[in-house]
Amino acid sequence: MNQASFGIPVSLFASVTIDWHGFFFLLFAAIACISALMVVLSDNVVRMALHLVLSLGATAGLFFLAGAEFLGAMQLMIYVGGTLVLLVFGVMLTAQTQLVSLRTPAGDRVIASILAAALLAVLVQAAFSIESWQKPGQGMVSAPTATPLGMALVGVRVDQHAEEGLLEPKGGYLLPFEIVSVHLLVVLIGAAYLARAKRRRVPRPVDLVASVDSVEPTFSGNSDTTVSGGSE
Amino acid sequence: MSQILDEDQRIIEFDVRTDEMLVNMGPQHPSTHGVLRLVLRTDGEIVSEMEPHIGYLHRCAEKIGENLTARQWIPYTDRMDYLAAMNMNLGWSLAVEKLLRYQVSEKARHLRVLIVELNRIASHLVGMGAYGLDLGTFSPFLYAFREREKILDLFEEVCGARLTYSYITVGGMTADLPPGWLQRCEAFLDQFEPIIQEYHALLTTNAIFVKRTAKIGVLSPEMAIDYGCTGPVLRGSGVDIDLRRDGESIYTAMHDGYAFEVAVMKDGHYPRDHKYPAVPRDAILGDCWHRFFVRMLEVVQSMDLVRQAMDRYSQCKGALGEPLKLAEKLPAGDTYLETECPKGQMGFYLVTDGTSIPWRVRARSSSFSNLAVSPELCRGCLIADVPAIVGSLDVVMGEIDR
Amino acid sequence: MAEFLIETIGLPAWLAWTCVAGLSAVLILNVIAGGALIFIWAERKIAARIQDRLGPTRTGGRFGWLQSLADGIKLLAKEDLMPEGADALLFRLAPYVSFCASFCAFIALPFAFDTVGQRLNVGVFFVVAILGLEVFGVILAGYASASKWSLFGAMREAAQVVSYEVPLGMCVVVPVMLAGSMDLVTIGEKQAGWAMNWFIFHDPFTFIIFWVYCTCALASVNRAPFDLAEAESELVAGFHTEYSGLRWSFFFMAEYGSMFLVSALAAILFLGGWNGPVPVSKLLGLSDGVAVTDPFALRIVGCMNLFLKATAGVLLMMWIRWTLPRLRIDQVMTTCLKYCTPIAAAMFLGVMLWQLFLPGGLVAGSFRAAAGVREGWLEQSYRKQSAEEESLSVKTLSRHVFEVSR
Amino acid sequence: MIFALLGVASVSHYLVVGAILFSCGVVCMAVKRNALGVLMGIELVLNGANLNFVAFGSNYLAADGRSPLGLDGEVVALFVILLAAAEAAVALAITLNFYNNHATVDVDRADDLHG
Repeated sequence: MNQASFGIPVSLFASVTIDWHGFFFLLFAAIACISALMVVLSDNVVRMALHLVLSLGATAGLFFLAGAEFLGAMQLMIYVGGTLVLLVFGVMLTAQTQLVSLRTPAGDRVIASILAAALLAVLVQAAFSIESWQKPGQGMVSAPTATPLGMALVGVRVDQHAEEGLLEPKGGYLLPFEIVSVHLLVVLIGAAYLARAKRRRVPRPVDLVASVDSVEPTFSGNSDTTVSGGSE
Repeated sequence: MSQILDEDQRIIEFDVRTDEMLVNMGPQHPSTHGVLRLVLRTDGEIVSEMEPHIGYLHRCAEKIGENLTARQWIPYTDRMDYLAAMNMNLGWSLAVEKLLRYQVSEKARHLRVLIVELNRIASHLVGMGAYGLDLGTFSPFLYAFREREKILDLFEEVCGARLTYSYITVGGMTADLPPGWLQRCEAFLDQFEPIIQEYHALLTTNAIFVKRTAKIGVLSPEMAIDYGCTGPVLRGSGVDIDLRRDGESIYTAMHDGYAFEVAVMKDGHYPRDHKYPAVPRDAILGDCWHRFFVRMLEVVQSMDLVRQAMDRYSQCKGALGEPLKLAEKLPAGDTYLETECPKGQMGFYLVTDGTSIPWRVRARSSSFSNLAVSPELCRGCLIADVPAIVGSLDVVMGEIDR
Repeated sequence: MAEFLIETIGLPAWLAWTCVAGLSAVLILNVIAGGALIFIWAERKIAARIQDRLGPTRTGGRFGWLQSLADGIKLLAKEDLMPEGADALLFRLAPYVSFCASFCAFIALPFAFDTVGQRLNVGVFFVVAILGLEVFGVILAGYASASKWSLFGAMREAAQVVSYEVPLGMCVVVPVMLAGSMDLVTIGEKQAGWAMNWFIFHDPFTFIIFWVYCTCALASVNRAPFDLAEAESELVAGFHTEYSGLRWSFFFMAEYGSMFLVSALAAILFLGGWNGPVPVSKLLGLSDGVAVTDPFALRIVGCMNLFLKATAGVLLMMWIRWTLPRLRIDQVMTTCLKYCTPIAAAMFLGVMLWQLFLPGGLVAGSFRAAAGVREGWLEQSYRKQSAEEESLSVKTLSRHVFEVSR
Repeated sequence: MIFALLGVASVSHYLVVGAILFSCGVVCMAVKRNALGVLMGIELVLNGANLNFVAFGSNYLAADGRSPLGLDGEVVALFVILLAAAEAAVALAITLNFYNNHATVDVDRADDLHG
């Protein structure tokens, strides 16, 4: 069995080579950009959230493509899983019909899009301004970064800079790591404090009744119903 | 008292300003026991108000009763509490017999106790199984129905029907027991007795079950009496009333010579005439767990009564007696009689004007009063507690709507 | 396989790779779809047996083995209803989101030592992260259905799944710590040999944390007693109240897919993965523990091992479902925050200390102590494994760093 | 052939995607009246920035197979993700608080301090 037996189609396709990295890059980039645009364009909060998730998910895909597997998984877990559920939860709590879509005035939109176009132009210009950035990568499959990342976070650098045998290896990230963890703790407490309840003391009937059980009811047989327990 | 209240008050936190939501639970809802409609006003998961809407199963049974002779109305009583039709038959028959000052034969008396208590077991089995279903476990439901089927088989032998028996009737029974029936009933009881432990294992003592029912829907004794709750609901709150012992003489006379202890918590414990699991620490008197447990105890109690009745019935000499025809006139007057049905005290009231057809017929339904207390119990509970509370009241819509 | 296509058949490389990728995708899809069919049938039979019934008996001849297929055809033919006030796009999208999440997680799940869709360096992390995405479909469904019951279900699901991700993550980290890698394949390979090498038997802490994992996994895939999102006695059917026909069945497939996924993950993380309790292949001389001489047969056996273990996990879930009543939402949260999380944290610390002071696991460690000088098979396999640790493992790295800094 | 287009993924292209995300986020922050929309805009902005860090730090994309940033790119991106999660939690709490007090999430109504 060889190429000839397939006839024309194979010889047609044979001239094509696919750069898979490029293919998936385009795919994820398109999803990310279009979804981001949809976030801007849609008025419904829940749809915005959906598009944001798509955008963030596609960005995670880009991270995977760029060889940052750990970061991609992190993005999926924290952002898409955590933050978005948090957001949707917020949406649910504030889901009144008039709140779900707060329309943006058209004028604002025009001004904002002009500004955004200008910003985008500057950024894109900057992106293509340096020669070496435009060269496609070597496609060198580097060693997985999860372990070096973990090592770096506890203060030991084992990535290439260390390998190069620098006299003074670059410092780790132990201090930033600690700061971030303390920061997260502070945020946890702060968020809990901010969103805390305005406490109202409302007795539940259940509890009212629950308090009664400490008092023995004095019923027996079909005698008259005298009540010695507490009442509301 | 107020100090106790202060300590026991739980703080409900209102994290966010939320809108109240009106939710319709039913009439097409898996856990409303037929066609009950509960309108819940909820704040998130917390139910601030619950209102039962009834009437979806109304069939004008009472009005129909005013156009039929007393015996013709028996099939309509079947359709009230259709899970305990024998008890309904008995209630109406006894009411008419009370009016007529008629006393059934000794043999019929024991047979009535036997049949009615057997039906109480069947009814409580449904109540128990459906309660498991309300709490999200399916298997006990089928275990309960498996045993109920055997009771229904026994009933089918007796009267040909499996749900609407019309077996007990004014003046006696429509037929005597078929030969060999007592042995089969005995065999059923012997086989059923150990199975109750299964139910205790699956539900009564199950940790999750206890968590879901203990301290939920606590009904204080005085509230239970205020709302006219009866039956296991009342006894679950620790009120020691059982019409089989405390009722009118024509009804208590039926149980003369029978030994039974009312299933109610007295001095911190239930009657100790049989093995039963200990009351969990979390449960307090009057909560869903106790209502459920009282039913479980009554199953055992009824089994005991059935055995006693079988003994007495088989020792009875003489005929069962023919039921009354009642084509002739009923004496003018009025009468009211309540009997202890599985769901509670079922009362029948009839006014007669001297013709064979009652002038007024009225049924006092226990489920109706029991359901009436549910808004009180559900205030401030979680949505998941609503089926737990309503299920623990064990209402039958056929009886409420009539 | 792609090489085979390129060299033997003469397909161009991109087409060959596309074919292989498509084939892999179809295979994984079949694991979910076929698995769901089998599990639905199994669930019906098991539920029936537990409840003293027969279950399906006729469809497909005996045992009703075609029942789920018949159900599927029935669902296909059903009217596809959508409530009037529903958000049409989200309503249609939601089941696919759920299903895709469940499906995507299988990408990084190894079925045997080299039978994996895409071997990822951060496999465990990836699977858990994707599993968390499934909740998004549920939330969308609940929101888009324009039904209060659905909304309740979705809110419960959101609260529950987000909370349970915390203890679940902690449980998952323990095998990662023991294996020194987040790669599921590496984690599985570390447990090769006798059953005592499985991480569940590594030390008492891992044994406890396995059960914590089971609880959290049960909760995160919404199975009874944690099936609050679809609590049928309270919320009619929860988030899928308004769904019918094929869309509804997608939720079902996603559910069964995730059930299988968490069970397979449990098998890989704690129960030795594709390694049987007895290293048969090694005893027969087919492999020397890690290197494989007859990959194809071993692959099949490995897959069967894993499928057996995962299926056992799924059956356990079914058993639990048909036995226990449902918890209430506050009790579910209490279970998570008051019990699972602290226990998982404590066990995590325990495993860490154990690793520090008694490395090598309970059995291996005590065996060594008891046997004294005797160099048993266990010892040897343990040594072999540690010798073959990857170059990027922590030990090598730290040694490396040490040398560099010197 | 259309597939010829595909051999493109360089750092610059990642930067362009990042720029688009960033711009969308900026517009989102500026335009949305819904506080949650503003939050989502912030998420987009942070993501655009993150993409840049990852692109610069990726050995895979670097022209000489060795990125100038090394691990730093990824570590910074990691910190950004963590801080974004923290930020989202606080912002959500603020939003909920705002909603408690004003019964709306319209940021234009948050003008209590407006003189």
